[in-house]
Amino acid sequence: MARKAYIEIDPERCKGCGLCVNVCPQKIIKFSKEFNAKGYHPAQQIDPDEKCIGCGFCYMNCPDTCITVYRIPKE
Amino acid sequence: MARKAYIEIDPERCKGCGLCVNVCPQKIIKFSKEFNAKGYHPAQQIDPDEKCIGCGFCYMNCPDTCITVYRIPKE
Amino acid sequence: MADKTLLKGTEAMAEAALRAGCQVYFGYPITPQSELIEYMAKRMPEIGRTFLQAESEVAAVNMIYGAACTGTRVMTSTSSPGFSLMMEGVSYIAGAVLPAVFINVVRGGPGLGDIQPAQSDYFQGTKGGGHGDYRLIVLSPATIQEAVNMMFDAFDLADRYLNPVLIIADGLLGQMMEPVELPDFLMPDRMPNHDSWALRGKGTRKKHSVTSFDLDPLKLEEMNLANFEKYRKIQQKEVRYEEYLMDDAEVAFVAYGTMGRILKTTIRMAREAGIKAGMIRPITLWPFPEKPIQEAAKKVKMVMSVEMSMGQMVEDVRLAVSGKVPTPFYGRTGGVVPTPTEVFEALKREWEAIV
Amino acid sequence: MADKTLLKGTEAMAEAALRAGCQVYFGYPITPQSELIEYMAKRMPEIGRTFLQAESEVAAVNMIYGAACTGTRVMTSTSSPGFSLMMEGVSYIAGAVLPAVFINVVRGGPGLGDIQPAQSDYFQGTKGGGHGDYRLIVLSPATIQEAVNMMFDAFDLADRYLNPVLIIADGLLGQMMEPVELPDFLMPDRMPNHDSWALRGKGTRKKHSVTSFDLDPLKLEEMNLANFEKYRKIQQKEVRYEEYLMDDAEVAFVAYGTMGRILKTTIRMAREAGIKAGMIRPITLWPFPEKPIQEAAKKVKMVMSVEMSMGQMVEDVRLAVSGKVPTPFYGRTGGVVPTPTEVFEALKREWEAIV
Amino acid sequence: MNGKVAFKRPDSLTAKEFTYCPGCLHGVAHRLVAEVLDELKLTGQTIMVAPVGCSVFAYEFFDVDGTVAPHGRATAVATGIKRSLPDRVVFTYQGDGDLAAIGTAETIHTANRGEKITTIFINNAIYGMTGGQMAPTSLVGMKTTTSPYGRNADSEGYPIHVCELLQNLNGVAYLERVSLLTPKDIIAAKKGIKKAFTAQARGLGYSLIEIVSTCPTNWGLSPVESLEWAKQKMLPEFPLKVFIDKVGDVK
Amino acid sequence: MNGKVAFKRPDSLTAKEFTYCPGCLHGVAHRLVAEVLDELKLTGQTIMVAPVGCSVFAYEFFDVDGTVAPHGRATAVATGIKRSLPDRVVFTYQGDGDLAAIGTAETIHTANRGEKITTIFINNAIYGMTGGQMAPTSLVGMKTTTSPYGRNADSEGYPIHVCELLQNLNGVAYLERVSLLTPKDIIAAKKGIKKAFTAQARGLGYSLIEIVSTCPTNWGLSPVESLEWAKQKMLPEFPLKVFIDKVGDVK
Amino acid sequence: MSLSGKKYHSTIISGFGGQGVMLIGQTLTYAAMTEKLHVTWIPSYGPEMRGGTANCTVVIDEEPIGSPVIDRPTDVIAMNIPSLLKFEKCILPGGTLLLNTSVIDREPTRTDIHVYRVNAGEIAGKIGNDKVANMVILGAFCGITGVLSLESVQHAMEKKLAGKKPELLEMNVRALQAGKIAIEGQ
Amino acid sequence: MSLSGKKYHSTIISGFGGQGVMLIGQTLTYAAMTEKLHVTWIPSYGPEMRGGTANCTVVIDEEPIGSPVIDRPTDVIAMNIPSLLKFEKCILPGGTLLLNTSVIDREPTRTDIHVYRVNAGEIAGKIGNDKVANMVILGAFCGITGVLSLESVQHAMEKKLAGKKPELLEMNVRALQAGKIAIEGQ
Ligand SMILES: Cc1ncc(C[n+]2csc(CCOP(=O)(O)OP(=O)(O)O)c2C)c(N)n1
Ligand SMILES: Cc1ncc(C[n+]2csc(CCOP(=O)(O)OP(=O)(O)O)c2C)c(N)n1
Ligand code: SF4
Ligand code: SF4
Ligand code: SF4
Ligand code: SF4
Ligand code: SF4
Ligand code: SF4
Ligand SMILES: [Mg+2]
Ligand SMILES: [Mg+2]
Repeated sequence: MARKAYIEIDPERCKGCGLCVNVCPQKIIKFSKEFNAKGYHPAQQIDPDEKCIGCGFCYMNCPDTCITVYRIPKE
Repeated sequence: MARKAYIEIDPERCKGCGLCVNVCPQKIIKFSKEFNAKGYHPAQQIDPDEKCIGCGFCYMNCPDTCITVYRIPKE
Repeated sequence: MADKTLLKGTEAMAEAALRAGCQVYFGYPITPQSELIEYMAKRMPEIGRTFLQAESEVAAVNMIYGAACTGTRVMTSTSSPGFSLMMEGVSYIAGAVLPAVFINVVRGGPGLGDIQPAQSDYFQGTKGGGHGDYRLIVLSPATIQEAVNMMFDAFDLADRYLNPVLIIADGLLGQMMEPVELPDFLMPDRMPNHDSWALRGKGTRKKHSVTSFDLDPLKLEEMNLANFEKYRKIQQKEVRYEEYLMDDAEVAFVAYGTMGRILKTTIRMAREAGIKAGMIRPITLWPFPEKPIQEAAKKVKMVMSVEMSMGQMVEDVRLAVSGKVPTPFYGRTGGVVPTPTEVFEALKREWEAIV
Repeated sequence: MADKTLLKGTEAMAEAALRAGCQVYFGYPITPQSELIEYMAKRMPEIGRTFLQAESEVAAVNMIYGAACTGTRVMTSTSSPGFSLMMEGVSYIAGAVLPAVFINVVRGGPGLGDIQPAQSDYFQGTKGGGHGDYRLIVLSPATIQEAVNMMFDAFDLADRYLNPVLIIADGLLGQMMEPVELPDFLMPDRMPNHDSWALRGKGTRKKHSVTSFDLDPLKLEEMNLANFEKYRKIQQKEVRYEEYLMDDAEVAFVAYGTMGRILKTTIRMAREAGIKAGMIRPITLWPFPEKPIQEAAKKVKMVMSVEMSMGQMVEDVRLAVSGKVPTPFYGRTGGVVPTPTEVFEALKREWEAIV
Repeated sequence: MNGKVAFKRPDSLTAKEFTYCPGCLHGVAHRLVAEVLDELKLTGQTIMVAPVGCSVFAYEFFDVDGTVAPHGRATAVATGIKRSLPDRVVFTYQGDGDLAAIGTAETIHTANRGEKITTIFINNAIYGMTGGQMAPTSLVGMKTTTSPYGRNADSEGYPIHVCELLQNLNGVAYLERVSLLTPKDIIAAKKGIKKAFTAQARGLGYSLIEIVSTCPTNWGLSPVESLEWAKQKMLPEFPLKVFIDKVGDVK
Repeated sequence: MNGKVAFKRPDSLTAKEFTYCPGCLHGVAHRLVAEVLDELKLTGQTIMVAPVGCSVFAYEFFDVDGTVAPHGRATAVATGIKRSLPDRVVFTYQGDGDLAAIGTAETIHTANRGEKITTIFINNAIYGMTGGQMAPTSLVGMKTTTSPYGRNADSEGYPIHVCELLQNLNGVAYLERVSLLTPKDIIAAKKGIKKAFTAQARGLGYSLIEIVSTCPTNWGLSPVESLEWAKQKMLPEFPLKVFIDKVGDVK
Repeated sequence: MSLSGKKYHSTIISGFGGQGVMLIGQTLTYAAMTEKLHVTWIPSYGPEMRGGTANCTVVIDEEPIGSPVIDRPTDVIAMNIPSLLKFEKCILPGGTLLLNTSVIDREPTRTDIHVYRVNAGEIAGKIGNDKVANMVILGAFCGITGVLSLESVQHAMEKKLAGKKPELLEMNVRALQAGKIAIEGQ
Repeated sequence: MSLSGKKYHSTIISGFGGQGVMLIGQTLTYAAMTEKLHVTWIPSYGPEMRGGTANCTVVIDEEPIGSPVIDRPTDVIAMNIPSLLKFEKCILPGGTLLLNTSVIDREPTRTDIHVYRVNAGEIAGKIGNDKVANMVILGAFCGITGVLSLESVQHAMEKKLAGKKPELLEMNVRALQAGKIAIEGQ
């Protein structure tokens, strides 16, 4: 199964609120172990199984506009 | 037919607004020709035919609480 | 004399404001200012200007704030209790460095007071009835003609310095009629250009922001210092006053607005009685004509303040005189207008005390 | 030292107000005063007093007016923009000759400003930010202990003179903690008796009326004159100030509240550097301690005012000094608190200029 | 003649003559309130708050303790009184400019808090005292000194319906719009006022009686014409109705 | 990777990072408004009025001309702007303390005038900025720093329902209560916001979108718990609903 | 008070609300303006005036006017008894008091002033309209003081009543003239 | 600055929001009060502090305290790098700088002050709770300055934490002591 979609999270903007983690239907967003400059553990997408469906829920729920969602066009 | 009721109008309090004149169902209130100290023609009851029924409409409508209504008890 | 018309003071000020380019007016009725708002209600639609009766003075002053943000010539008028309600908004407008014109047709206070002419809002206007370090430019006319001309000055000052301007009048000036010459309508090209900061939608330029705050006190201090630098310039350049028979004066009256006008009669009485009285009549209450009073204090024997209040401007007079000569005060309060005669009597008493 | 507790200034003032007999409190949240209203919200129900958060400062001041009409000990607290909104109501309360206590925890202004400590509402408090001829009794504490004791004084003065009393504090005093001794709760028999005028339902007596107006200016003038007669008494009897190292002083600082406290450190620095500095710290801002400053002006070489503002109280200092000695001013604005060191530097400059 | 008094000035009014214009219904409203105070025997324990408006002197006309609030703030003042003395009866008497323009926030929040006070609200669709300016309740098209071309709904909005606005607030215990245009209306108005004070006396919450009234002077009509105009123009806009009644039957 | 952008920060936001607490939905509301401005191509002609409240800096976050109104007066300020420049788009962004406590009169009268502006109203049932005091929309029993024993309906009243209050006013063109608690809600909210701005652009009158939001910091809950609490407690009190829609279908 | 003393008149016009005292004052003021004199008009105002006594003050001078408020007027026009009682005592010695005797049935007490009497109501009644009594008084006042020509007063009145019915205008003109005639010989 | 110079300390305690700097300051203040010293505590405040650096100032003196706001403190406790950068330069010559080296990985530049270093995070970790790092620092500070006895500080801490779990209390006490030990010999 080819990757359908993926997201980018701006780690410096992220405040680690976890709303994206909570809302992702595929449960593929996790907190990083690292701290960002603000002192938060930013969220990051961990999607080895290419489960992201590009639904945008994470984007919609993120209060700090950290997330960009990409969809990979079918060839 | 015996007099049933009558009213007293305080001529000095009266501002000649005419609301009592207007509302009396028996049409027995008229303006006096005289001026009172305020410069108004006060209302007065002219009831030679003893038509006053003591309904109190004049009292109710008078904005300046000039009117007292009396009812004559049946013997 | 050129062609004159007969107008009530309130109406004359309203018409003059329109001729001075006032585009938008917001206000709330209150005696003895209501004829002004009523005039605006009738006249502004006729000439394509915008009139709106606000739901309160608090709303009105904030509508002023909004309109001023767009760089539009805007004004309001009210009377004492209404101006008190505007204090927060006035402080915001001053803090946000915005141009706007206010008229306070002062009435007897405090509280509900009465609706007779008074001058007991001097402190509120000149010292800042609102919170924080700011100043209003405060003007006060003595005649309707002066009031008419002052409307042009007021809008110009507001636009030049980006600062609220307050005109303090009173019920006497407001209710009075006298012949007055109305200047022509201001041409649009004489109108201010506030393109560099006004909020009008950013279009293709960078966005503009207008605020009255900075949570960093050092930055807020910078804003305040810039404002006070501006105030210093205003103090240097914009002091306005009238000297009346001061050349040979031994007593200098200081009085403003209607009181300054009434005093001219007193001064004639005094001179007939052999007391060489003159007057310095502040036209700008802020900036206060400190220097001319200082100069006068070097020549006269006494500087006497007369106000329709318990004594407010007299503090500025005393600050200027700084102990050089006696500075007696005469005033009436609560909407009582001193008559020329009673002031003359007061002058005689004070004069006898020092000669 | 007796038993002390550690409290924030805002909380200490709140607790002290309750012990001083405050029965009813109305207020609206605003930084840096919110801890006071929050303390009241928690504490008043515990001891059977009445707390209500108003929908705005305008509503709050009018609730105060209502409660004061009943002769109940009532207070509110706010910070600068909120106090501006109260100006109409304050003028009414003063005009209606009613007792009430206000606290303004002043923050940087004008406008929204910031939430840091400031003293730029001095004019508003002392000269009358509202309209009309009236005065507030204005107190300003320098330490939390003084603030605590002052609450008792404030209610007493309000009740004795039937006049609103304003306590001007600032965020520094409000947010600071220091050990403080709390006086006991006031006994009910120490409470004022306002039976002769208060509105409590007429029962079998004649009706009472409380108003702030008379449409006849001569009668309104009488009301004002009676108030000013009262003010004269207050000026005679109720001036409070602290003198600090004034005995041998060559320089008199004048500063109030937190600034007065900070200056004590500056003064120690100055004395270590050989400049004999002292201070007159006004505790009542109105009535202003004019006489002690006049007396000082006879002995010292300079009277220097320091404020957390662009210079407001300095006008009262200059009125008192009346040109006798130089009256320099040092201030910071917008919520910046001058440090002891910078004031010391300023002192040195001014001192060198005159010696 | 030896009649028995059937109707006479209520005791809760002082002897002072009203300062209202001839035919102004403020006076009728006063009388009704006073009658209710008499009947409920509340006079001695009542405190009233007069507004700024034509009825600024109302505190002199009622034989109760009273004060005058700043324009629009009567219910805030009343709240201050009631919270200080919860067992007293407190009422405000307010015009439409006072209550529904500058005093809007105080009106809504007092009602919402269910403040145990009563408001007598005189809706004459105009600012009477200051000389006939537009009120929030002025009718669309109505000419006033500040709407000289007639109130324009598009730029000045529609008349505010105070009862309709307040009817969603839980704190309100009694809410009715009445008028004083006919004897029947007057009798109904009195009943409403009595219920409103009863609601307060029983601690049920806030009560308000809106009274559709007249302003002959600023409407430019005679007192009698004013009644007619009010019937024709005001009543369709401000229909008479009980909006909230948590009181039930009152003797 | 070479995906195509499906969702990204709207252009009508500046680069500035939001100053809100982690998980605060103010940020989501901002993004939706910015997306709508982008889509309706209104950015260049829009002027915004920020309130005093947590969103005091909103004027910095939107890439439009803007100012900050005194606490509660945003719609009055917006009125001043709109009347001066009738062809611009003006919106206010206000919290519940700002709009429904101190600003009640301005809110009602702006709506009643049918002022052609749009209000984004964030209802988080608390005063966020000043540290968690009781708001007019705080729930009965809710503990806040000024209702430490829980809001008491009898003395402090019931939560104010802004939409229910405004729905009787003729001047309102679009009025809806939405939430941001689930992706579905967020999509619906955006649709509402778009209609609100469309109402303005078409000159239909006043539009207001009430957004049921959260305040994790002052509710003392985590961001995710806050969503849950809002669903459980806020939505029953503040049901989502279109109250007025004079706009019709919008593409 | 005028230093020159030439054409100076400070006049208080006082009466019941409905007697048209404001119009008398404004007409006078307008006429003075057309004669290029300095002039101020100021009313008493306020709701407490409702139904009570209203008055206004007109000051006419050849020089710029100091005080528009006058405690010692040169002339008083009293249209009713309260006005007479209130203002008689203020008139400057040698000044003028004009009484509307159709309402005032008592006599002034001062002897150091000139008193004129006009039964304005009666004269107006003869002209056919009670309401023009105020113009009768104004005509009389012009005749007494001579400060303004009847022509400019008439012109001013026409301005003020512009738009009113021609009959009414004509009656007002007749009232003015009748007033002037009425005081001739007093 | 104390004229007597006896027991005078003006201390700025600064760090991230969550590091408990306010509690350090208040505990110190409380302890000073119980030792009958004059003392003031003042926080920096305001929403702009949210998530950023917070600090408070404690002034302890045997005499009444003048300024509670201090621009030249005798001591600084820096819990993070921004605090070090901001406050190092203010310390009075001869004053004290206490560094939390579990967060601060850089060195101060001043040579005219006494610098102490404590790895509070590590020590707290050993005690079993990262959160007691602030008490480690407080213990160290008491050891350095000797202005207050460890007993009164401990008592103050117990007051402040009244109602908390006994284990927690006990850990805090151990942290205090460990902090004091940590700077011995520095
Ligand atoms: C703060 C303030 N603003 C304005 C006024 C002026 N004012 C007095 S009464 C009034 C309106 C009165 O209208 P309404 O409330 O309808 O009462 P009515 O006279 O019609 O009975 C106004 C605007 C005032 N006294 N105070
Ligand atoms: C006149 C005035 N009163 C009070 C304040 C203090 N204040 C600032 S924001 C605010 C309330 C904020 O609550 P809300 O409007 O609900 O916005 P939120 O912070 O919850 O988003 C208050 C009371 C102020 N700035 N000005
Ligand atoms: S786009 Fe959808 S599936 Fe992909 S990470 Fe975001 S929420 Fe999860
Ligand atoms: S929703 Fe945004 S801010 Fe919150 S954790 Fe996810 S990316 Fe970070
Ligand atoms: S009581 Fe009735 S019938 Fe008698 S006068 Fe009055 S209205 Fe007329
Ligand atoms: S209603 Fe009253 S005031 Fe009016 S005319 Fe009749 S008695 Fe006189
Ligand atoms: S102005 Fe109108 S409301 Fe006021 S008293 Fe006269 S008629 Fe009544
Ligand atoms: S305090 Fe509440 S509303 Fe304000 S930013 Fe934080 S979470 Fe959001
Ligand atoms: Mg009305
Ligand atoms: Mg909120």
